[in-house]
Amino acid sequence: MGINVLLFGQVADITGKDILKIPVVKNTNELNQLLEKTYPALKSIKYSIAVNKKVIQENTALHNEDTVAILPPFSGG
Amino acid sequence: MGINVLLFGQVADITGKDILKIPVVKNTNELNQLLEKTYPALKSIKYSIAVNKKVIQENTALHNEDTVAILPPFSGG
Amino acid sequence: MEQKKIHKVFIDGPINPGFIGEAIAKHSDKKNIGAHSIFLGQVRNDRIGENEVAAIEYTAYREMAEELFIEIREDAFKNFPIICMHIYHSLGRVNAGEISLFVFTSAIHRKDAIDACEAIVERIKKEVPVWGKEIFTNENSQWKINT
Amino acid sequence: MEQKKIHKVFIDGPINPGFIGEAIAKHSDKKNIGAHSIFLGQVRNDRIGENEVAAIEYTAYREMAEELFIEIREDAFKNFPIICMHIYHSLGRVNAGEISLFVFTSAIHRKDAIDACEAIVERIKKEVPVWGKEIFTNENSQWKINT
Repeated sequence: MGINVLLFGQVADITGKDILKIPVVKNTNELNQLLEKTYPALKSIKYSIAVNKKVIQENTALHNEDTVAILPPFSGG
Repeated sequence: MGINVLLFGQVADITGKDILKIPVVKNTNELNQLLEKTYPALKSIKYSIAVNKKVIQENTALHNEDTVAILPPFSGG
Repeated sequence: MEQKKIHKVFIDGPINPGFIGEAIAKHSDKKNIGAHSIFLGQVRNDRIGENEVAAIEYTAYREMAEELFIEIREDAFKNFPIICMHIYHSLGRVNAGEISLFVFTSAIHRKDAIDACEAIVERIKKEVPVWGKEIFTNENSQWKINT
Repeated sequence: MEQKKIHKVFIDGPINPGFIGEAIAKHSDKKNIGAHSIFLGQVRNDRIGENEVAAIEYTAYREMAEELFIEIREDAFKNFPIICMHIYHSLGRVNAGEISLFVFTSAIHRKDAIDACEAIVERIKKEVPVWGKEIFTNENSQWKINT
């Protein structure tokens, strides 16, 4: 039961982990608040959020077993 | 004494040679007339003219030892 | 059709120039191709203050990246009359002077190959979840920011 | 500077993919390069009526072409912030599926390499006195017309 939160790049550096298992929260806004409360340094960086591998543009409902990824700015290529 | 006329591609096919030595003519218009009189098939194709390796856009004076090239449409690459 | 033969995009470590030559050679039996366009990303030894970049270490959100590479591929075939296309991207350490991205498009006419290649490179840089960490000669590091 | 090292542009026969790989590899010691753009022209087996193109035989007005390649090179360095550039063009017979043109530009940033490469290819097609004669499988031939 819960949500898988994947952490990459700078975000993984801040949290010290690359995956978090958290209880179900209602939506991505709530997840943000929870993460930024636990890791205040996240407030100072830009990141986007993917739910089940799709980048979301606005607050999105979350369900049990969803995978959310916290994505700092990309720098591939 | 004279002008070297270099012939390429389709133009060389028409004339059957790739170089002509001709007496000095006044300018490129005169050269054109001379060539098209000798090789009427030239009238039916598009070509540009280079004098001493520079493509010319208008009638250009010619002098002894000039090299003129008759250039059918390019198809390199 | 070529469109269906999807190879692995991610490569461990740098992309070898010999591999690029071989990829080109493989297209000699596709005799309707008139033009190839290739983009290569090479790791720069940028200087940042006192530091010099010795390498970039790439990580990715692989599952999401792989879905995006398929989408980019499908869109490229939809948007451009290309005959084939290939993308290779490094993961792990790539030293300065080595190649980390290889995008390869082929078409009947040059404009289509060139336009498709450029569009694919832009989408990769903007949309694909890959991160480069610049490793300095003194072994310090910082996360790269694409411009 | 690289700008001064001018190599021979014309190559007898096709351009070998292995040669392209080697040309790429030679740039690994230019560590300020971040992007390479490559254009390759490949001979197509076009069908014209009953005939199929087996090869193109290239001829050139060499002295004029070589002056133009120098001018194209100088203009490219003037118009684009590139680090280096190379052009190779085949003369003589190149079979369908083989490569006859290789344009290679390198820059710090991708846009400069891509834009320079495209501009160079367009100038070569438009300005350089090279002619391709299409040799058909039945050994007939016709002069190619660039589109």
